[in-house]
Amino acid sequence: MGNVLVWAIWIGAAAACLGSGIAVVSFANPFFSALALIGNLASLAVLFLLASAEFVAAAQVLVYAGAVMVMFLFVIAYLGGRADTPFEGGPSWVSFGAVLAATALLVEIVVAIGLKAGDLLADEAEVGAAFGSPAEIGRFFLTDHLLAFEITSIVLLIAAVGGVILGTKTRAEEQLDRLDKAAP
Amino acid sequence: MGPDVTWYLVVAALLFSIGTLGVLLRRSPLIVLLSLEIMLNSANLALISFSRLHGDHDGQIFALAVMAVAASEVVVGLGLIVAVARRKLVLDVDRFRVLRG
Amino acid sequence: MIDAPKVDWLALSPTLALLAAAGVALLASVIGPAWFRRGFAAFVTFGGFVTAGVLAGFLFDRSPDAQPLLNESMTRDRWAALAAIVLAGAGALSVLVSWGETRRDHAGEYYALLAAAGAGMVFFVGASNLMTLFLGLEWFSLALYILCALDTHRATSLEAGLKYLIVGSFGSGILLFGSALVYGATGELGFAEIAAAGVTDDSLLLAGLAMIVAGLGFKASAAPFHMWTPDVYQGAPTSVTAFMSAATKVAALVLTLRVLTVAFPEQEHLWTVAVAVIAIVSLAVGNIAALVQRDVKRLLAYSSVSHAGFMLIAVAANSPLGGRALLYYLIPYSAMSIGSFAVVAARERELGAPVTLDNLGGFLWERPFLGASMWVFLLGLMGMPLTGGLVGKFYVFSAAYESGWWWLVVAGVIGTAISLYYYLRVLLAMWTRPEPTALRPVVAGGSPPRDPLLASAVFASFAVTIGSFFFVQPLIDLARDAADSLPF
Amino acid sequence: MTEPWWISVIKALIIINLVLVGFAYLTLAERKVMGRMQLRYGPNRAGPFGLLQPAADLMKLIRKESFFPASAVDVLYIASPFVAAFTALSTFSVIPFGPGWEIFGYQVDGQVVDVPISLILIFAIGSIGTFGFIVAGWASDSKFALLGAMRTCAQLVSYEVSLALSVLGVVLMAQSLSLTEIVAGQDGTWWYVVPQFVGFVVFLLAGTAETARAPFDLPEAEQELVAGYHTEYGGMRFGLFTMSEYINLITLSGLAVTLFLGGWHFFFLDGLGPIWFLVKLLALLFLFIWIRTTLPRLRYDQLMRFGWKVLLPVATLNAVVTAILVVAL
Repeated sequence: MGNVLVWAIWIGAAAACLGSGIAVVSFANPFFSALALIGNLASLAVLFLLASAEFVAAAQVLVYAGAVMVMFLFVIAYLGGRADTPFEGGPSWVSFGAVLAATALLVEIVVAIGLKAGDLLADEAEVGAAFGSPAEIGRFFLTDHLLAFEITSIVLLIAAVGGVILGTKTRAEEQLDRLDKAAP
Repeated sequence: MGPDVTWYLVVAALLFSIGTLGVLLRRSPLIVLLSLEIMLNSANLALISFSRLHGDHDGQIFALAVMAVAASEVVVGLGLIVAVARRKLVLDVDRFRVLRG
Repeated sequence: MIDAPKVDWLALSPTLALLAAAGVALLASVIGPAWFRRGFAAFVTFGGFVTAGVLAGFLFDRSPDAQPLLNESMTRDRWAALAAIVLAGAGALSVLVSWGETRRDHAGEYYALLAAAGAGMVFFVGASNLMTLFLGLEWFSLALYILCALDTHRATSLEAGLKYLIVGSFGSGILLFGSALVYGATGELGFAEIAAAGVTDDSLLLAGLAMIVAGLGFKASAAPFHMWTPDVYQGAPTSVTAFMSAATKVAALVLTLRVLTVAFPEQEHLWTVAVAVIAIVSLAVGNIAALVQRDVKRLLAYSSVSHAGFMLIAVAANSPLGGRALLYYLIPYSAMSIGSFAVVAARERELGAPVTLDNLGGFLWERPFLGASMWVFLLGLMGMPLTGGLVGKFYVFSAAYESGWWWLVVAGVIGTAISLYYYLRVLLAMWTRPEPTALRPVVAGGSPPRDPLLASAVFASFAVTIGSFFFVQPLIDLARDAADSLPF
Repeated sequence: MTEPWWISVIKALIIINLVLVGFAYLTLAERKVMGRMQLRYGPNRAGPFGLLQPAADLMKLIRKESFFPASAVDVLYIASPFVAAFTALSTFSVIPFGPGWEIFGYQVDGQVVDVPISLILIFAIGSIGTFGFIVAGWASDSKFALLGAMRTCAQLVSYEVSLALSVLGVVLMAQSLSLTEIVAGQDGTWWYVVPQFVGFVVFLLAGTAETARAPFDLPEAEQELVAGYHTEYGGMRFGLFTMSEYINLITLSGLAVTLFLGGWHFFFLDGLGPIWFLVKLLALLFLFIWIRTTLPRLRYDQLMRFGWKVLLPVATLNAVVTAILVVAL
């Protein structure tokens, strides 16, 4: 059972991951894009699980699905129709350049991986059952990567402060609104 | 045994370029933010598959930190978008034309 | 039980001082009474920057040998310490410049975020593994995104914030994927460990290296990753622009040289060429685009792109002399850049409108001190004698020449020649009095109040710009000690 | 010895059906108890003591016409009740209800699946379930539904933080994220409700808000918002939403029993594991019904203020103090 099943799940998750990724960038309505991103994140979580990162997978669902995407959907619903913008009109040189840049990037990375595939990538390290468990991750966060852990919390704090600052209406804005109302 | 790391990396690279395209092509700042999330997530996938390859935890730790950073970026980005919408400006990255030259 | 890792508090102390200042300022701006917030926050933040500078000086003195801390999360060395001193100085000057900005809302939070951004940068210059590099970058970038958009009633400010966020996050996404590839190729995150892994011509590693250079290029606003720079510099509150233009550049360039020399010494033949190309493109784009600008903030933004080019020449030299030149050049550059934006801020507050070449007429005669200082700053940016700008450019060029990059020297000289034109336009605009008929209407309430703090910031920048010319030797000695801690 | 996979499947089927029956009779019990507390009888016509009332309700809901608004987004409108119901049902699978037995030589575990990070799993799946509500409100294309959905959104996000923090104390004491180990940690000693009383109270309050029950039922305050996010839903689709809400309540109570009340353990007759689990579960459910009948609904700003300014600091403090004590002792 094992081998075929793992491959089947992997192919399913990878296909879902790429498909929903394409869906995110091609939907006209941000709400649908956000929903597609949830699918993307969930299928990525499955891939993480298959790469024996169980805690990261769970955190992925918890952080992204539980907090980030809820926030996204909230803002999109709050903005209502204003959030919709049509897809790019005709092909401009900017979009041409973008496609070119992305393709070049892709080719570069795939070639790099392809060249590499022969020697190093084939032999995976042996890992124990505890690999990727919350206990192990926690231990590293408190020893080797203590600074990274602390900085993460600072980054989150700054973001929270920023969210509050940008979210509140200032007096200067109210004044502008009053001027707008007074003008015919 | 499942697929080896190369396959994970191919998926990560494809996903990264999808995200890049989204950032470069789309005009709605909301979708640009979503595409940025895809970029960061593809990097996470690469980190985690490499972490599996080398059998050490650094990649996974990095991925967790990236998740927190991505969430922070979203908070600030959404805050900005809400502030822009509150000022009744058009939500279109290309039509931000006040600043040009 | 987990054994607590040993933490070198002295190495962290400049960062912690600024973080503490940010925390106190933030708390005060939430709890304190309204009249008390702005002044207290500004005072605490200024104190935080000064303390951080002093602590960094102490650190410089105490760490002659580089030593990695906390499993190579960061490095304690003179390179980081000297950069931290420059950053702290830039931050302190920015606080002085910001004081005159009459912001009614979020005044306290403004200073708290400024201190937080400073803390992030001070940490960032010492980062020595790819994870702390990325996190430090995001730390100060996020604070800067918010600062840029702080004037939520101005469309341009919001626009600047959103653009900076999108482009900046795009850049850090590229940096992140590059880090992932490097990690994949070597299995290590620490800079020194990456070099020690002994992977040389590996395609994954090279792809990762390219992406890391590109990602850092976004932060240093080097062309072709500069497209956000003019818009953001113009739209952001001017005091924030002053801080950004100086401090972000210091942090990004100092760390670029560190990561390239420490982590990728084997790939030297590749990245020096890449950096040299980026430097030339920056020089070309920055100088040529600046020719047509009429908005002074935009003009200075393009000038900062071209200066990124100059400093990248020093990075491309990849020699002790190059490192010395980079750190030395950053000192007068920070002062000139903050000083010129401070003068622009003063003029802006006077006019209540964006400063262009047109409404700068006669500024030298109206405000002799600010006008003359602006002249000095612009002459310094040109690289004229009696300013540190000349010495900086000289050192950069000699470093490039020493490493055999004679065509970089040629490009730099041509760039300088082009730049004379647009700097001279500003100088001339300030000199020429406006036509008597075109007298501006008098602003209601008479002339604006004097801003002694801004004036003192301008004076300090002035002193550094001139002083760095006359006291070259001690500064160069400091820079040499700092550059010695990098393995060239 | 590990359990064969087909036993897991059979067990899953049994548990799902038990939970569904539990849901059905929970609605009846709620109406009966509320009736008694309000000096009424409650439903008593269908069958003896109204015991067939859930069946009658089910027939009614199934036979109703499944209409939907013309402007609704079809796919999302139809899919979201299923998402809500599916996630609600699946979370119960990791809650341990017994010690595990050996039947006819086969190992049968005391829960459907045992994963080492089951606690995180519950939160993760629960957070996906939120999308059912939000998407339903958005897809209905109706003012009330959208407002209800956005209230749900804000409320769930706000209270989820406190909920997760309140659990942290227990995790620190048990030093595990596995629910089976947390239950094992309470065997023969104090239940965690005693040292973690603050955490327990916060958990119940935040849990009430998470399941949007009175007095925190703002998302579907009928006086203000008709019925919240499911205003435009009728028939069995509405039924699925109601079902997921009640099942979430059951799961939450089950989680509270597992984390704080010793799980299936009791001071005597420990062999009757599932029975004790059920008794505790019913007691908690009764408590929730009791709260609903007696307390008036909060105002929306009060709700948010309470969540962020009272519950969150208390939960944080509790977690920090517990961490210090665990390390110090």
